[in-house]
Amino acid sequence: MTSATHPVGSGLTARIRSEERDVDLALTLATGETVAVLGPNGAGKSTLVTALAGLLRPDEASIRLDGTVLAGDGTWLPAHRRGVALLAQDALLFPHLDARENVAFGPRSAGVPRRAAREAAERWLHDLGVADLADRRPSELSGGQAQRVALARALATEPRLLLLDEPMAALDVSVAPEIRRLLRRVLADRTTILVTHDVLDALALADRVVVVEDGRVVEDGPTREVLTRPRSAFGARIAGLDLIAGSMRDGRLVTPDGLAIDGTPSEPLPDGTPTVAVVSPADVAVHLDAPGGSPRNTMSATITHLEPFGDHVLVRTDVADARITLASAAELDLSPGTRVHLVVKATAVALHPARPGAPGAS
Amino acid sequence: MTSATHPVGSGLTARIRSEERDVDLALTLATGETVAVLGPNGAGKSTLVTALAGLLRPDEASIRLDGTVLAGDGTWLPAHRRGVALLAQDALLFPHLDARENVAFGPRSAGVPRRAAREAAERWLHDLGVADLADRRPSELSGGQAQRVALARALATEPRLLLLDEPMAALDVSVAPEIRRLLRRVLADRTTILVTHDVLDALALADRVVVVEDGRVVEDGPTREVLTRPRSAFGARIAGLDLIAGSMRDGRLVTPDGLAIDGTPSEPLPDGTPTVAVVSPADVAVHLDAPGGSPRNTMSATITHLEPFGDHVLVRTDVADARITLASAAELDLSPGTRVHLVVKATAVALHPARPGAPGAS
Amino acid sequence: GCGTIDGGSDTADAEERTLTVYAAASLTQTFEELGEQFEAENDGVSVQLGFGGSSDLVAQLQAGAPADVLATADETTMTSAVDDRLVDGDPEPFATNVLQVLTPAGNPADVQGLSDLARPDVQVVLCAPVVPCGAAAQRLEEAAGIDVRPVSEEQSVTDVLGKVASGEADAGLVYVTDVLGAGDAVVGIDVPEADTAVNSYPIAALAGSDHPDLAAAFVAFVLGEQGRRVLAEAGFGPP
Amino acid sequence: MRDTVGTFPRWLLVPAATSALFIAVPLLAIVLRVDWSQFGALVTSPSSQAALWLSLRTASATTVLCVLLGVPLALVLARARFRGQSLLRSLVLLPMVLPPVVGGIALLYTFGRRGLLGESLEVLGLQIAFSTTAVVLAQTFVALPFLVLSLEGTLRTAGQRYERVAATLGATPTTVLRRVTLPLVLPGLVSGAILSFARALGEFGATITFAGSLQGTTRTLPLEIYLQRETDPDAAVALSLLLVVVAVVVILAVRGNDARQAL
Amino acid sequence: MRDTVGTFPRWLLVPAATSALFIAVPLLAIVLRVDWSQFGALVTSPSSQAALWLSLRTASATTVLCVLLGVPLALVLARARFRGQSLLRSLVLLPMVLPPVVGGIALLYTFGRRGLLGESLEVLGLQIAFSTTAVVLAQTFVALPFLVLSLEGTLRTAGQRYERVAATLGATPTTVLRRVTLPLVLPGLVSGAILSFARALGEFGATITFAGSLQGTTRTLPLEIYLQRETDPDAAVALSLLLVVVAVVVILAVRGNDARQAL
Ligand SMILES: Nc1ncnc2c1ncn2[C@@H]1O[C@H](COP(=O)(O)OP(=O)(O)OP(=O)(O)O)[C@@H](O)[C@H]1O
Ligand SMILES: Nc1ncnc2c1ncn2[C@@H]1O[C@H](COP(=O)(O)OP(=O)(O)OP(=O)(O)O)[C@@H](O)[C@H]1O
Ligand code: MOO
Ligand SMILES: [Mg+2]
Ligand SMILES: [Mg+2]
Repeated sequence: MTSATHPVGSGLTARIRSEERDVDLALTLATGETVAVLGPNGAGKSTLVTALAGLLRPDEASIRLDGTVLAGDGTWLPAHRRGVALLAQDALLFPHLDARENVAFGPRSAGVPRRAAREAAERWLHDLGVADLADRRPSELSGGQAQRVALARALATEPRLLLLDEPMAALDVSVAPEIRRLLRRVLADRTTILVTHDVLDALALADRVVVVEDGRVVEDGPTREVLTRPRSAFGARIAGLDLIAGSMRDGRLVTPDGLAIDGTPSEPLPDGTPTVAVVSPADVAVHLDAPGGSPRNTMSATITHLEPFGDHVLVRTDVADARITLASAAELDLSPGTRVHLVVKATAVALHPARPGAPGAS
Repeated sequence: MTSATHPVGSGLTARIRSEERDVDLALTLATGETVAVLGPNGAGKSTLVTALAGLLRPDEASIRLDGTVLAGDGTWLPAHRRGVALLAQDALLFPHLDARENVAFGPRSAGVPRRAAREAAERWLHDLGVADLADRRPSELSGGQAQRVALARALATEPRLLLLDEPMAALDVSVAPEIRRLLRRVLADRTTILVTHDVLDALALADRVVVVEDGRVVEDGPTREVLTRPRSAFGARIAGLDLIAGSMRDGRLVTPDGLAIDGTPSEPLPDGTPTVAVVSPADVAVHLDAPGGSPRNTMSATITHLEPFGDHVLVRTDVADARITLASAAELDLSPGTRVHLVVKATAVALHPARPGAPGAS
Repeated sequence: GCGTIDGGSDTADAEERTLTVYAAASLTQTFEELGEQFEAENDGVSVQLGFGGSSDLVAQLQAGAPADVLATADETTMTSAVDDRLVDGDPEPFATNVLQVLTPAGNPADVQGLSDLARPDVQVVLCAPVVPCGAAAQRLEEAAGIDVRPVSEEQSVTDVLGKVASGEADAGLVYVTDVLGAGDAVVGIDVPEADTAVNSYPIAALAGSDHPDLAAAFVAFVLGEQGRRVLAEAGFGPP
Repeated sequence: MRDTVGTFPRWLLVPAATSALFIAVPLLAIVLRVDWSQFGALVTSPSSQAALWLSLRTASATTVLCVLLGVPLALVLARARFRGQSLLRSLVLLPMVLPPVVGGIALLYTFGRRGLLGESLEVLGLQIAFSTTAVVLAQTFVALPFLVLSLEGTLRTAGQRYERVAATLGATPTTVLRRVTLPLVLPGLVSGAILSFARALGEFGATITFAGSLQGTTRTLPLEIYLQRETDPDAAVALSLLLVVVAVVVILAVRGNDARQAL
Repeated sequence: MRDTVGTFPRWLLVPAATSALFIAVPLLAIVLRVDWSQFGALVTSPSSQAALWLSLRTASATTVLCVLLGVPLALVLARARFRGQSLLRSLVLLPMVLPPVVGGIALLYTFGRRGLLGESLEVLGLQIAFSTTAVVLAQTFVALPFLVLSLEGTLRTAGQRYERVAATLGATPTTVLRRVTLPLVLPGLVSGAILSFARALGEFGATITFAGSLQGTTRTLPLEIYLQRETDPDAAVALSLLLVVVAVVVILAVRGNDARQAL
């Protein structure tokens, strides 16, 4: 789909089939695109990325990256010739090398002279906030510290395709936003598959989301679409967000339709930055008349349809969705076509920079 | 503090000091109490739990559990005689045993006959939703599956003290609530230390929260207090929630003052269940007049003080806190003593069962 | 005639009696044959043979090895057994052996006699002077007035045989019995001076024997007519 | 579906093949020298049969003894920390360094009638030297280090993570040993036992010195080969080949078993 | 601060001590037999000196050769999967099973003047028999399996997780070998090399059969010991002790180095 906007042969086209693990996955990525792969335990996410990395040879594989055939038609390029870096859950830092040498390993393998490789390593360590650990052996690092060094090591190879298999599972919440920001900067011009359990990762980093269940792709679409209107059971359990795209003006997000939205930026967002507002429908209140008070965002909207959702009702409108209790819906006497005011507090709106050209910002 | 409500000598009293790792931590737990330990990477959380488990002998340790001296005064009880189970980030399932035998390992070590141990193992596997994996070897399990089996294995030893070191880091979000529920059931009568990065874990499972930074305890108090009014930098970064305690009546939470709150229960909550409502101050709107519309919860409150919080203001009241933008605060002309209506959508209120006797519910 | 034993005392034991004979490795073939013949002549007696280098055998006896008869390949080793009071009575020589020049089949270096061993183009292996066959070779060299420069001084006759039989060495010096025993792979060349280095094989019953009568009978059997015939067939000279 | 293991540099195949040939060609050379018309007769002679049977019995007994003595020693070397540990490890290495004949002398000086323990043993009515027991002791002396060192290496590489987990699950050290450590290092233990068996099967110098060479009692196959070599090199070669075949059969049988368990 | 390692059942100390004593007492028995008044004279005689020096030189050369030939073979055995793999492994074991004398015969049949390769070698002007080269070949033949098997075990236990990571970082198999595999298994490689050195130092049977015994050229310390034993058992015992001391010194030196690196 997205590959249509790129020259033929660029990006990733892959199909992986393993009978033993009951996995049959097909995936396409445009060059520079970041795809988040979500799915329950045992769905086949790790199987996919290890096959792409060339570490696991499935029954059938056909993988093409930027015009090069990595697998298929009898070809099976070994891992080291793929330009594909993989960071998995376990850091697996080389125990006999210190952090600096671990990170310098990739550049040196690519022929970069020792000194330059070390300097590059130090830059990456610095970027990931662990410059002071450069001299430590992996055995002297905590789990989280080790994972950050491993991330630096994967990034330092400047791979054509970067595979991240739950890279932040071991990082503490207080540093995750920082790493996420770094990743967004890095992933902006890198083809990346990010296996994650965290919807925020998908939101912040991915152009597209692929949901895998029981070894099959059950959803594949722009992040915005999948996270707002999930069609799969797993997607519904973890997502269902309101995403409103636009760009920043005077500290607010302004949509192409001229709607201005106050929110809490996840990082400084200068004017003109393409931005997505993320709101949980649960945080959106529905009023028949515009109310006063602290909420900064009041948006006129027309109800398109009402969906029962357990003992809640999902009120779908032309602007955003709201999830309210059955009792409220009854009291307000809502029906499709009703004009309503959607109210959401600025503090309940997260403003994330959207990637230029990413579907969410289009 | 909480140990005052328990007979002398019951529960855990521990002090761990390691010069090399720059760690000096003291901790007290009452019998049956669950303490969440939060803190950034490298803070010393894993050092604490491995020392408690008897796997790491620090420079100085004095540990007393239910009247038994585990360490101190020249005593150093070996791990297997402590009755302390540890589940760390890495599942470390015995690779030569299938899942069932892994879980049965603890009971069999305690002298339970083979058949009974297997049956117990199957019950635990069933409880954790992995009964169908009983015959699999660890190499045939995905990361998440393995971690669930490891959890079952730790629980099956029925330890006097259970140590969980980020046990859910590898579990996917769709199963985390389920495991959390199971854990709450199990931890209800177990002394537990839970190292976690997830505030929700602390909320759902812990009576008390201890925040560790740079090898020192920087906060120690009831979950409610630490999560609502964090005094440490790390606490502030990850917490700052509204917690309102009461018990269920007619599907709503009713506080001792008679305030009724609508919310979204995380699980079925029959009438009479002690419950905590968890609201992010960001989701609380402040109105001068009671508004109409979908939000179910309108609470009269008096502002106690206003705290600037970046470009936001934290409006502290006698009922709950609200975080609003500076612009709103200015527009509404708020000041201490102002009577306001706090408005929060039922869908933004999470209702969690509180543990009977837990500080949050008192 | 002299070999039959009918000791009245061992009626019950007659079925079970085992005679242990320690003999030098170079006696392996002959003593196996003699052992069988002795068994055939003495109902209920089984002969168990222990072979090894002569000095090994003596060392084992010194360490308490249970044996009834000892036959060595030289007098020096037997003397040390006597000195250690291991022997019952005096040892008696029962055979002699002389050296022969040995070449591989086909004799590629065209060695015709002892003097050719001194040729620089001939690769010669000898026993080391400290083992019996080496001592004999040294005496032979002196008697012949030649100076052989061996490429190797081997630990035992077997090693010399092995090197020459495989063609690795062009020539060596070993006992005539060894040459006969080795078959077609090697050719032996008589040495006129051989008589100057005759090796004598002594045999003795041992002090620690559980069956002194049987031991004495075996010694007598080897020294007797049958023993002499078997030894002569193998190339040994008379004592 | 398979892991893409086997990612080693292809050029390694050249030195690896050289290395394999260096061992294989000499063995082939022996096979080529065997006089096949005589082979059957040579290896089925009573003395060969007796020697083969004795070799199998003693090498098996030695392997059992090595496991019983060697597993504890390997565990102590791998898991304990004490002064003189590396001295102890060097001590364990020594029987491999010593020419076996010297080992045999040492055993004689110890268990022989005039040895250190000889008198005490004699009082107990035990005469060890020059008996089948002596063969087993001699083989154990030279084979034990093989088991200890190979198992210690496996134990160290395997690490203690699983043992630590087992301890937190309440397993006593003995239970940990039985249910975790030993099963985990089983492949290493089997390799070590095979090494010991192999070394015992080929043992010559210590046996001839300490146990002597009596048919059916102490004359194992290597001793028989040595003896035959003096008079009948063809027989020696044939018997050597028999030894090789026996060893290969045993090794393949155990390895096969091992491989099945490893899956 | 230390990990509470050393959690092995205490009762293991009993069999472990028994096992250590079983090796230590015979060595002690030798020490007790040494005639100390003569010791100096015996071990400094020209023939002893020549033998010692030759032994050290050849065992060192053998160790180097074993590493060069053995590392590739161990890697192929541990990392590749091919038909006949377990047969190849058994083949590698064989020189350990064979009585060394048979090994010597096999080498003679291969590299000897009339051996399989002898003629080709002679054309090249190489005469191996009766040379120091022959000693090194004989020692390598018996010592190589030690290095291969011990290293293969270490490689298998270490697994391939780090090698896989290195490959995804763009390292060619050769780079992975040099920068990941070898450093990780270095302790195992050092142990294997020590084993080879030790086995080479004690080698007797194959050397005497294949290389002969000439002072300064082929008569290594074990051959000298064996020879001395014929006439002067005291001298043999003294030389044995010398061999033991040399071995212990080498082992401790290398082990010490190893331990430092392992920290
Ligand atoms: N080494 C293996 N051998 C055989 N089957 C395996 C192996 N590893 C995983 N599997 C199986 O393959 C399927 C896919 O597993 P995979 O590890 O790809 O899941 P995942 O989506 O990464 O799960 P998680 O979120 O738990 O990491 C599962 O059914 C799993 O049990
Ligand atoms: N094996 C070790 N040897 C020496 N120092 C260590 C070791 N493991 C951890 N440390 C150090 O001890 C300190 C405490 O580490 P610890 O593993 O207890 O942190 P943690 O709070 O568990 O971190 P994380 O959240 O990353 O798991 C850190 O400074 C770390 O670098
Ligand atoms: O019996 Mo000997 O000592 O081989 O010549
Ligand atoms: Mg996975
Ligand atoms: Mg930790």
